[in-house]
Amino acid sequence: MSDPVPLGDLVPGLERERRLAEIRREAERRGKLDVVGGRPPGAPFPQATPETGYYKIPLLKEPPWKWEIPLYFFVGGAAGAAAVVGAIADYTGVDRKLVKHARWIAAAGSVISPVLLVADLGRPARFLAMLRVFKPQSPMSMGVWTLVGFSSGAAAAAFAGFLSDRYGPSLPLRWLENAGQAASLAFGLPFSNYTGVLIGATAIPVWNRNVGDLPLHFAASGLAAAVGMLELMGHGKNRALQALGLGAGIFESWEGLRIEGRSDPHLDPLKHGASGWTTRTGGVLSGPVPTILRLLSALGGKRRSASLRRWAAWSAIAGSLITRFAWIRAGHASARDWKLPLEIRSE
Amino acid sequence: MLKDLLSRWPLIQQIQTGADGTGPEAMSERTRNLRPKTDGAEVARSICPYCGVGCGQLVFHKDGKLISIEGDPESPISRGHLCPKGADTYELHTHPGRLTKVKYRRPYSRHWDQIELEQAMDRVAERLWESRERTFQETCDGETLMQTTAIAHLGGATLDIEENYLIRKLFTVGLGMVSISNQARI
Amino acid sequence: MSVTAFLTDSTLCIGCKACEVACKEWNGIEGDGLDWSGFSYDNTGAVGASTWRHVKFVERAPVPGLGGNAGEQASWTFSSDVCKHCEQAGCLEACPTGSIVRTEFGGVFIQPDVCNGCGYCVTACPFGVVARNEQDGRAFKCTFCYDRQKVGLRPACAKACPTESIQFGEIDELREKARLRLEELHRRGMDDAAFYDPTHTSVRGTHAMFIIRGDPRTYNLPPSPQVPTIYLKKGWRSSALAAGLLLGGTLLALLTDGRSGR
Amino acid sequence: MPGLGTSFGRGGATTAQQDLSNADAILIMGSSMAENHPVGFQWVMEAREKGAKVIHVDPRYTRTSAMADIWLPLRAGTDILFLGALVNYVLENNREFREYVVHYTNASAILREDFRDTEDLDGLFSGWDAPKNKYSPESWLYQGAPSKETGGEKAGHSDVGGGHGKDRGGEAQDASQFESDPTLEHPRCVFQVLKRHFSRYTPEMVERYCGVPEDVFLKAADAFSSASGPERTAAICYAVGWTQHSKGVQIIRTASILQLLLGNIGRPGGGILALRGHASIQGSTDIPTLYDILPGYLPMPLFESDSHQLEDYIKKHSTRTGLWSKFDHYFVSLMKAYYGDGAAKDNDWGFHWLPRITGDHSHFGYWLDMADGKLEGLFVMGQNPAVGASNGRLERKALAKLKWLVVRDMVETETASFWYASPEVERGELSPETIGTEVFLFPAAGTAEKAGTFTNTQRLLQHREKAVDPPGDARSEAWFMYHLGRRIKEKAKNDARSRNAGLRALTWNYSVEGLHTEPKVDEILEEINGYTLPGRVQLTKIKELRNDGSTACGAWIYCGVFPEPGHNRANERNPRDLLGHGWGFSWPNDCRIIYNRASARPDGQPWSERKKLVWWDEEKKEWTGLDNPDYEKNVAPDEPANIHSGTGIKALGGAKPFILHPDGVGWIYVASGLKDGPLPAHYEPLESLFHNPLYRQQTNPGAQKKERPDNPYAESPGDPRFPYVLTTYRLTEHHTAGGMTRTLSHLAELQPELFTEISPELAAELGLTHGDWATITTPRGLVEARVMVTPRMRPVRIDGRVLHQVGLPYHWGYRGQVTGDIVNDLLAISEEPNVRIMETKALVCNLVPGRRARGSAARQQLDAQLGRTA
Repeated sequence: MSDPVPLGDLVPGLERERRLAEIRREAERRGKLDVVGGRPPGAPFPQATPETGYYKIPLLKEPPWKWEIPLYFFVGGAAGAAAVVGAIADYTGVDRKLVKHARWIAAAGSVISPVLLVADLGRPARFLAMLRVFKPQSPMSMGVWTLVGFSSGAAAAAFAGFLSDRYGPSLPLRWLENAGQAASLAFGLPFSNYTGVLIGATAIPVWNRNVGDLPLHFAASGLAAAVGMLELMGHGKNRALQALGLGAGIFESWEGLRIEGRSDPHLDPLKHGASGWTTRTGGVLSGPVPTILRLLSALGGKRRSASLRRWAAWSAIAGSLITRFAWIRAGHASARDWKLPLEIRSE
Repeated sequence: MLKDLLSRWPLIQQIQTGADGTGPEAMSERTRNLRPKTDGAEVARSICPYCGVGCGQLVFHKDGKLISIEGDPESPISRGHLCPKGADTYELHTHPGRLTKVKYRRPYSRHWDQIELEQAMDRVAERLWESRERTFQETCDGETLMQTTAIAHLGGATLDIEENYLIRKLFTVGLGMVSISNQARI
Repeated sequence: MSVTAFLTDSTLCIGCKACEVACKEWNGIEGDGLDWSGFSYDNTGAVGASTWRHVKFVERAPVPGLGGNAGEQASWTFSSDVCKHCEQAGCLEACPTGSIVRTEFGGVFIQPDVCNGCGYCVTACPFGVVARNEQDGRAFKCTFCYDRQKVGLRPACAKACPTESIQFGEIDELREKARLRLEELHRRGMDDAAFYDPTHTSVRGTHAMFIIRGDPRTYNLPPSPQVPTIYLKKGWRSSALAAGLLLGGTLLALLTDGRSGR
Repeated sequence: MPGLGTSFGRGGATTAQQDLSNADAILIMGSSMAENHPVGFQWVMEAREKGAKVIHVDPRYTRTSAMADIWLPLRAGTDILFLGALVNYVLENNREFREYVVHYTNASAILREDFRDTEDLDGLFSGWDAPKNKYSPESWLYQGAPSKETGGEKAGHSDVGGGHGKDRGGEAQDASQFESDPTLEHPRCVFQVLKRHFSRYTPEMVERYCGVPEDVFLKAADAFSSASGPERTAAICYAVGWTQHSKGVQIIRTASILQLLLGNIGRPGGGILALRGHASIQGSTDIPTLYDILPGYLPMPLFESDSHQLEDYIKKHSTRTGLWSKFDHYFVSLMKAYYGDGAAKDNDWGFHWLPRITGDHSHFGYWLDMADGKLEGLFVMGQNPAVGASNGRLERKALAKLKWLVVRDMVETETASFWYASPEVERGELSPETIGTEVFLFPAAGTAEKAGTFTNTQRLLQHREKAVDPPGDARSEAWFMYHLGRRIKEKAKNDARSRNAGLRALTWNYSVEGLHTEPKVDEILEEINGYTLPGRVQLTKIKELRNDGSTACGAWIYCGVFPEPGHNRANERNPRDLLGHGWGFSWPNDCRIIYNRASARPDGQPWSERKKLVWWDEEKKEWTGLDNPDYEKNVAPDEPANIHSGTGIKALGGAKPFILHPDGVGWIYVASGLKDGPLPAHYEPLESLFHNPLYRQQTNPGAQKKERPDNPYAESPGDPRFPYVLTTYRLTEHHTAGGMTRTLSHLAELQPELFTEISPELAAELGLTHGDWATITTPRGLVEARVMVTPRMRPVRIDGRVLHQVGLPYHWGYRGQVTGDIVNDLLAISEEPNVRIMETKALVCNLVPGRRARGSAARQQLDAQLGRTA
């Protein structure tokens, strides 16, 4: 028997043994190696644990929607609110022109909305598939039927109004106009805010955490946009619109404060990162900016007042639009979160 | 006709039955008539071509086309199960990268040519015969040798025993090729 | 027609991925990318539009003398994930076209000829299962091999599974089987063995149940998944309030001050 | 498989996969069964669920370890030390199954006085002929057995020849008159020699040199060895993790010794299961495409020693007792199958037409000749040596020296495209303009597109039906061979030269069918099964073979698979029981567990009710039971053996289960038939970091390194340039060289890239980052791989030193949907002495962060690696 020959330099001492044990403990504990040795530290390796979930791969899938859907949210919100304003204006007999313009916004919305949905789906036939069933438990199904009702009503009212203007009133036209207007009011009310339920009743945490606020928020946002549009269409001096715009702006400001004030980690996408900044931009443009501008306009002179209201209108419209995109972006960020859907506490 | 159309409209059925649109009332014609793709296919009983476990496979085919390959539940070894490789046998046979023509590369050429199968067979027979003519040794120092070591063969462990039998019979016993080997050296 | 389910037992799973391939072969799904993830031996990441079965690999540092079947420590566990086919399914409730239906076997099935690609089901799934195909936009997920079940065949994944880690059968029988299995595993010293079947939440149980070792979050299984329809009530209440406020506010504004703008 | 062949008599798995479910303990070593034989592994799982202990020994923690009860990390290449320690543990603790050992093994045989063990000669057995570099093994024989010196009619050994002939159970040995001691007390009896031989293989040594902690070893040793005795059995599964070593055969031998001592062969839940990596590996050794054997393990005649008379050849290879006493029947019948009417008694049945082998014509043997420009043509069928073979650079460069190359495969493999796509072309070592090789690439049929038969890992012949025609010009190998043969026969027809006499006589009249004129494979299998002449009645069992030319049989061991026309037993599909009787045909004689006479006590009754398999039916006077008896059906257990003077199979009497051995017992000690010793001894791998802790002899003395400039080695032991141990392996998601998996989307996506598995410790030491690249180098080559840092790899502590082991799966190449560097470029061409297999499971390497160089710079990097300047 021969004695094993040691291999000189290659044989480590106890110290190296200890270091290896240290490295292993570190690796097991953190899934990462920061031990400082003669060489640069490295070699973190991903782990699946109750603290990291499954390699930090997000549990949820991101919403698959592109730009069409948030734009649709915006258009639908504005159109629905406009229809309401138009109908009430008609019933209260306030201002024929306001009624007409509001109807036009509603009618434009009733055309653009399905076009956006078809663009999102890819083919017109795919839109028709939505009419196969009626599902109260699906906000999207409810929304589609609302859209159908709203679009028919708003389009009929606008069309009948257009014909009476052109060829003179007649009973059937009158009847069509009234029915259309009634429908656009009835459907316009939910249509302006159902998209809040739509995204609220999903598995995306940032959305479902706000399901109680979202319809109100979206309704206010839609109203603000509708008011802004009407103001820009020549109703810049209408004080009712000013009041409605002010109301929406105040609500939006309050909504913004509410979000900022809560420390729920589920709301992080609304506060941090790109989606957070988008949300804040939309919030500022929807809430404080138009509110302050409107208040200032009430104080200032005539010309200055008109200009301030125009700015307020633009701000509200832009805020409303950005807000919808912000919520969708926040939904993406929330779905990418590997922690909260798994009920892992943020550090 | 209209009635027929309407009766197929799930919404009408919903109204008639009070269903919520998540059950049979919402099923399409295709769904109602759904059948597995192997329905009506012929079955050949086969064995997995990958490892040595020897799992049974059922090869479903219709009109000369493969439909699906899955495990044979009657196999006492595999009991219908397959591993990922065995489960992918259908793709093995049908993937677009499969060769279907003879590729031929002339000496010093930079590219493949395509030649006809019969022509390729003739040429291979020719090369084999010529090389054997050149290198065959009947005897060495007066002793029987009957071999050529200059032509070799490699492969066999994924071939059938009948094919291996022919390889050994023609190459070694007929032509005297002794350099014959495959993966199964142990 | 019996109500069926999967019981996927990770203490029997050898991580071979036969289920993934058998599923793709049967359903004619293309491969979905050739990226090396570095997440143990898992290179497909999660179930999605083109991966309906997916095997997860959970590594821990092994100790000499203890194999993975030792009760003391789970060291490398594998678990084949799939659509949960919830008893109360978010996607099914959300689908506006009636494309998603519940079959006579209790599974949740997306009818590809009906699906219009609205994508709402994607956001409605609390397990992140449903996904939209990038090419044609339609949503896809495990079909529970509805076509096979219709003629009495087992789903392709369960059939292929070499070690019968994926079991398929009548749901109540499987629940009972799982209970006995869990007792057996605990008896063997696997105190961390657990049964995942969220009956206690609004999902009300699933048709794809799992036996795992350790915390479900390790396997990306949410401890208490909720079907999003639970938010409807609150949402519609808010919607009604919003409508009321809109109506009332508009009425008030126009009645009091509508004319003065002119 | 001479390891199993010499120990038990047949070179095949002794049991069926399903039978693993009967085991009480299963040792999986040299295999990651769950990864590479997942469907077979269900039977291990079934046993485990029934309470069997599953023990996995592997340098890496694999998917198999994850299913095992006990995992033992091992330094790659120390398997014999580990198994030897298990043998020692059994002997030290009297755990052997004494009655089995006394009656069914050669433990009692007494060795010659001049035998010297490795303990005496520091790592060599007596008879080492240093100048010739091989053993002269006369002294290994039993005391009293005839030998050259004693003027025995037949010497115990031939000097040359390959190893696969030994699959048939050792060389023909005259078993007459050897001495034995049934008390096992004689100091020179095998049992006592074995005790001394393994006495230094202790748990302490295992801890110190295998890296397995002593308590862990003892836990496994107790679990395994307690599954022994009348009521319990244990099985062993292995694969190429044992065979691909410079001492692979002896590793399997050690396992065989262990199983014989524990009485686990021929019994339900026992046995040794060799897990084969290809669909018909077993089939391609039974019906060999190997240079040194003919079908049924009949040895190829050797130049000079077998050049003369058929009589001498037959005498040399047959035995007086046991199944090999009928060697002439098997051989003459084979000649009749080959040459038909051309084979007659007066031309020695065509014996003189058969080629003689003159040396090492194995893959590596002829490939090195190819590299030296000595070959003209090569056929490659369904294999991909450009990726799958050791030292790929040498392999591929050798292809460029051929005049012509024929490749048959379902896809364009790396082997077919070496001339324009290989790394050598990238590195500028080769270019198409300078390669004169004419390449034919034929499209091959898939398994669903042709009928045929595979022999699986458990010796089971299973027939496949044809489903559809192959696409385009794709054809089966049967078609190719048949039509090539037709053309060749045509050329020979009018060529009267004596060299073509055999070719002219060769029977080649198979009928054809179908669109593509495919030969009828059933006719080929009928010929393999055998028939009478001239009546052509199918044979039904081996006993019907004759030596007078009245039977033809293509492979005697397969006789019975096609007992009558239209009745292909390989295509039977009605399994009746766990062992699968009624499904396929298991050679020999449809026995599912071979040597199953050992499942009964010497008196013919089962050892226990729980472990019964085959027993003697006193009323019917025949062997009966749950399997077909692997024994003479009507020889009663009390029939006395007459080994010393009897002849034929009857001479073994009624209680000698290993009927291929002339003495009818299992061989703990292999007196003849192995080139590297009668007992296994631990040697270090050819490339190792350590000195052999047991003997001065460092490596297996018989192993051939084939060292040459294009096949260089690291200095051994302890080359400072290569401080880590490298081990290569397969993944579940791919198949060998990848031609059948990297081309498929569903599999390529599951393991898309080559990676190397290393421990967190090694990563920290080298500054390697998970997911980054590393370059692994050996003296032969360098490959780059993604780094997978995993706690499943752990350093072992060897002799006070921390040893890192590096894992590399080897499936990637330069074609297919996913590509990567070729790991086999790192390996050396080396040859184990018995079967000439290469060492792939234990070598040394270095690892550096970062990717390898590209283009001609890669060549410089490679040359620098080889210690040369570019």
